[in-house]
Amino acid sequence: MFKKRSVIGLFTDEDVVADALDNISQSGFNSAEYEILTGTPYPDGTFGDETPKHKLYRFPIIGAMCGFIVGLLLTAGNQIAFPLITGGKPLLSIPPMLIIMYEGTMLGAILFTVFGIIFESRLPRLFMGAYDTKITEGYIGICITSNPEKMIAAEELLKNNGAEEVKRGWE
Amino acid sequence: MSETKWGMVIDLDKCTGCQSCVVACQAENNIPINTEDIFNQRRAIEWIRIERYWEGEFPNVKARYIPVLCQHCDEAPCEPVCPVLATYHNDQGLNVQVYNRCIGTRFCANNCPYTVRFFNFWEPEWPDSLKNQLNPDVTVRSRGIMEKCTFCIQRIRRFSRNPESGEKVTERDLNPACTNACATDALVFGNLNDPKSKVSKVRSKGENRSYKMLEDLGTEPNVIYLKKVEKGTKQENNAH
Amino acid sequence: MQEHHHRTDKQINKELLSSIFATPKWWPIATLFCLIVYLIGMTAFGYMLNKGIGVTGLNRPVFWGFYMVNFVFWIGISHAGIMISAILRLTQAEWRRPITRSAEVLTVFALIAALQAAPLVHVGRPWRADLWVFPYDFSRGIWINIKSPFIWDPSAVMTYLTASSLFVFVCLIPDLAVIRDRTKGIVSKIYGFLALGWRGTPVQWKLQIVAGILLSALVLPVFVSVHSIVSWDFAAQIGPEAWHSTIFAPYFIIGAIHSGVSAVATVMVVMVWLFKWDKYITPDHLDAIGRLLIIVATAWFFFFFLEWVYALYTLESPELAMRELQVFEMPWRALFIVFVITAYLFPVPMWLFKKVRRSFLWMFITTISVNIGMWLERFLIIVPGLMRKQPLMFNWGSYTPSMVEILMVCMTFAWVFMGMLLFARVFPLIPLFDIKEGMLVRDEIKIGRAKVPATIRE
Amino acid sequence: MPTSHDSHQQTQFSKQADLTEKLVELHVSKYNKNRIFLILLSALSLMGLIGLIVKISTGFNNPSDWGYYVTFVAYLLTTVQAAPMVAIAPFIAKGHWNRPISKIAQLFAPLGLINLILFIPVLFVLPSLSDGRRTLWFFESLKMNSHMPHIMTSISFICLVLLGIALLWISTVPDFAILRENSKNPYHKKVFSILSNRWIGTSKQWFTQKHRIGILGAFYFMTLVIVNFQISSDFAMSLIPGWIDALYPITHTANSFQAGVATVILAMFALRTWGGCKEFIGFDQFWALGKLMFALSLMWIWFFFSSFIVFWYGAKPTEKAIIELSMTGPYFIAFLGSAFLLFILPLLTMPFNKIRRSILGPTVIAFFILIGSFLDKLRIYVPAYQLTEHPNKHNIYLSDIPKAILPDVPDVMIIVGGISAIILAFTVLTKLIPVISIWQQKELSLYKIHKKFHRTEVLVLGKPE
Repeated sequence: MFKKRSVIGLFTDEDVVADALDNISQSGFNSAEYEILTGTPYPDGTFGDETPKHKLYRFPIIGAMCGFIVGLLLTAGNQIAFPLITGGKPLLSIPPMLIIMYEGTMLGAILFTVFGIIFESRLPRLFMGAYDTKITEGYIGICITSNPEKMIAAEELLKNNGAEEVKRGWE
Repeated sequence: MSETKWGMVIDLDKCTGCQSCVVACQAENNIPINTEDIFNQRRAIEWIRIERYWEGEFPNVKARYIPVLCQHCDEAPCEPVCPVLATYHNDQGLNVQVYNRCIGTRFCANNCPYTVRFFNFWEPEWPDSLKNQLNPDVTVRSRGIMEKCTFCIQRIRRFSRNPESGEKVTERDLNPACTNACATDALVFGNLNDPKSKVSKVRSKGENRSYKMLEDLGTEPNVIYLKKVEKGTKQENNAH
Repeated sequence: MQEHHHRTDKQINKELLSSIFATPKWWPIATLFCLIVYLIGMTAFGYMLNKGIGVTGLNRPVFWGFYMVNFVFWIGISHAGIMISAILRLTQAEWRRPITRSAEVLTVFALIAALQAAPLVHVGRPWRADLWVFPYDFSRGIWINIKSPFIWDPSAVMTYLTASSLFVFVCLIPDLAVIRDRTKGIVSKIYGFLALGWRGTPVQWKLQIVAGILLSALVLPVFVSVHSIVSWDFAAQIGPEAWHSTIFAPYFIIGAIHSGVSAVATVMVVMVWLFKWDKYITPDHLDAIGRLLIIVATAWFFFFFLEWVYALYTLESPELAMRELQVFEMPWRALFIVFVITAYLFPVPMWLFKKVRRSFLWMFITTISVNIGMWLERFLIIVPGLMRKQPLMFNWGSYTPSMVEILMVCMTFAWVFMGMLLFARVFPLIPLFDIKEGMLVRDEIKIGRAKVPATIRE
Repeated sequence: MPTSHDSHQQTQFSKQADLTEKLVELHVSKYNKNRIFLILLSALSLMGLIGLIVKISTGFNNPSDWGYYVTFVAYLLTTVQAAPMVAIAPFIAKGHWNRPISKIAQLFAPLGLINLILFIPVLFVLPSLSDGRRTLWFFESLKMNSHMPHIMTSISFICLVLLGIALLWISTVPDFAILRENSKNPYHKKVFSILSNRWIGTSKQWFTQKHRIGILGAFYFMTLVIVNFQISSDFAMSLIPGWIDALYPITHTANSFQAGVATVILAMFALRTWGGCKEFIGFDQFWALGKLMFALSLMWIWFFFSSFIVFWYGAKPTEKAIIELSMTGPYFIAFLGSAFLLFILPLLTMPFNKIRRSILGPTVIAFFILIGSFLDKLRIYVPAYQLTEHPNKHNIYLSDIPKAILPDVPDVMIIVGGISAIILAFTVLTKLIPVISIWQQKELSLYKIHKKFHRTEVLVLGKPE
């Protein structure tokens, strides 16, 4: 991965960014090589980019299943492992098990969801690559990550498309 | 269904409210001394207590005595609420309390409709002169745990151990301290499942006067009360 | 109608991070004060640990007192946080934006306060109590009793605590990136580490938005279950006749929402007063939350009424005795009157006036009064219920709290204030990216001369 | 951005005009293909009427014969009369998605009349309070009239029906005005002008209109809660000795909202498929209502479990008896069915967007929920009326659990006939009143705009104060 270099251009106007993206994709950069960085969540496709895909919804379901099974084993095993009659209730009473299994299910679902969010958004990211602190100030950045030899072209491309500032970074 | 099911029959017609059972219990079970200020804090510990109720208007007021101890319910409300299983039901129909496990949530005490469970709010202390009279068979409970009537389980254990050492074991060795101390034989203890036992006999004899405390809660107590006989009621003749 | 302050991202960063980069003068003093109160409470706890539960006012039959009341109260407060943010996220209400974070943070600290209030301190042998949740004495093959509501409690509260803290963290990541970009050196490294290298790519934002909604949907059922289980600590018992009512679970929930939403409103007002964020938390927000409160409070009052009616419906002597105690015997009667007035009769008619709903001072007063009332409500459910347990009048008791208990109640309050202050010192209490998004999607529709405020939806 | 607004301004008038035209056209268009359907429905309703007569002729002495009948009345209360809530709740919450279907929901309100007629025999079935049962009216202690439940419930029931009719009428007045203008037939013109109550659409009229609907809706909601409360406590709970469940009225109400939503979903589906409202009733409505229905079924299980765990844990003799009577005992099948259809089935299906965001998914679930909620009523009401002739009804114990009974022929006739009568009446109403509220649609077209945002198309929703 250290083979790659990356360059970032900062923009202020959304439509300029959209046009720039078109030009970049026309001049031989595939969609994996450039990405938009914003300080604000924009509606999908504001810049004419395709809506990002994610598989987040399967995480809570898997987590719920795991949590449910763990809860079941804990509660049932617990009652069987230490069989003491209390209050004339059946040795293996279902209703209390349901409650704890429910909590287990929800806990599993939530833990997996959070894991899924972090995993799906490719975090934690060790190397920031090309980045500028102005992005959290409202600037919109286009970051091109590609082979070193294409860097010059990328820089030119960004400059010509109205980038106010172009910076290089490592990847 | 095990063959032994310990229980007690309390004949209110015979109870005089003399409190000797209370004293005997305190002595037998190493119950800390209930000093005056402990009483005022409403934290007195008496595994068996005599509740006194007044009935009727002056001049014909009647004093009613009723000895209340742990009812050793078959469906004890105190048992399932304990998070650490410090209290459970053993195979002899006893509701037992395990001091080591108890962490003192006082949940069981709240859920006991008879309020016969007691919490050690303070570390129990005895004056040096009394240190040597503590019963060696009974644990001295530390602070922060629940305790309650055990039907003097130490005696039951000794009885069931039934030593070959030749020492003769009688009913008196089995009976809890309160039963032995009762002057009028109002308390009768024994195995409810054994029809020949004294307790079963007394129970069947007083069948028409027998009731269980707070029966509609369905806790199935193992302590059976026999109603007091009013003068001039037809119960009178089969009371004695 | 609504006045909109349009702010650029730069301004938003500057103003909302003021609590971090330009800490107000009063901050150290306030925090120190809370810390002192907290330490006093901790000392009281140490004293109790040393001497035993005897130092409290508890007795037979009132085995649960202030600690349990306080526990239920804080669990209740902890509910609104998530409730507000989750419900409003799911219904896509625009006015949620500035208040979600503070509500969630309030949840987390209130939950920890609840843990300090009862389960770990009020038991007889706290040094063993922490073994509840884990298999207890497993080396000897002795396990916990899952039939006990005191086992359901930890499982639920721990789930809720984990869930809400993760919720707060996930929604914090983009703002952490903002702080990372505003700081230098080691501090920046720390924030950068927490921000997990956030860059703001479309995927990341997409997931951030989805996460908000998905986690809300997942946390809501947990939040319902937690307080239901807390209510079953009481309702499952048959000892205290007055507690054994099926309505307790929803009654506690709606009460929790009532007190919690009020607490959130209080926090909003305080944030505006302390940090001067009046451009972000406007009277409109108070107005909206005030309307919500009218509905919640009335629903709660309906449940309160139901609980009473069915208590009388049973016609069972302990029930009637307990109600009689609440209404006719001093000092309970006085407390009861104060409770009804502060929890409903005073605030709700006030909220009916737009002037009150839009005034910071009045919202502060009314919401504080609601929480006084709700604390008393829990007290009046728990203690009289134990005082009149069963028909055996011989065992009827009474209860007066001791100094230790009072100090430890104050401790929990101090803890929550301190927690909020510390959080505000290191993290933004108003979600920056949410505000920015709000600025972005705000729009208006011209119909003739009228300008209808509108929002952009995808 | 301004350009888009201007264009929107220009198109506004024409847009509104042809929207009106389209909707009126949709209303007056006579679709006769369902004539056979109508005849069938009326035949079935007639059968139901016969069944009712037979039932009454058997007399009221034996309440256990009437168990299923009361169940059906309670069922209609929780489905047909709860349906208008779908129109009311989002209106108060200023929701936009419900505008196309609010009229469909409100159309169910006057159908309460049928239920009101069916309710009359129940008054004769319910025994008076003089049998000394527990009651909310505290008969003994307050020296109340021993027919308090009968009187009060009838009053609130009538109020509910009247409020429903008023709600429907008030919210339709502007549409009547439109029909008044558009109808050729002078006779119709006259009727509509009476119904439209001199509506000319002054801004004052619109203002009062909004507030009237809001207030009527709020009152309808309150009355519905009260009626549910009275029916569930006086006509079921108090008849079962020792059943003290403060939560049951709430459960009853929650279930009624759930069933009401289900009813509306079915009606929507019918109108979308056969009523020609395809372009107005779309995914959004089904999606939103599906979510609502799912939330309500979660609520139902929560209420149910809160009651159950308290009874199971307390385990008093009476509580054990209640659990056996209404769940594990004679009506176990009904309980199992209701639990499965009301909770487990939605839980397994609704979380998935594919199912929730479709037309068929919510419809099928709604159908099953309607069956489930009937079973849920059955397992409570039928045993309650078996117990009124219980040997020891006066003491709090429930010594022996009665055997399960099945509906007899008149019961089946009444249930089938009643349902078909409801459908028939609804179909007739759709002929008289526009199913898609015209003025609501027009207002919606003001506040819901599609607009270009840089490179993408976004939806702009206006939130008027």
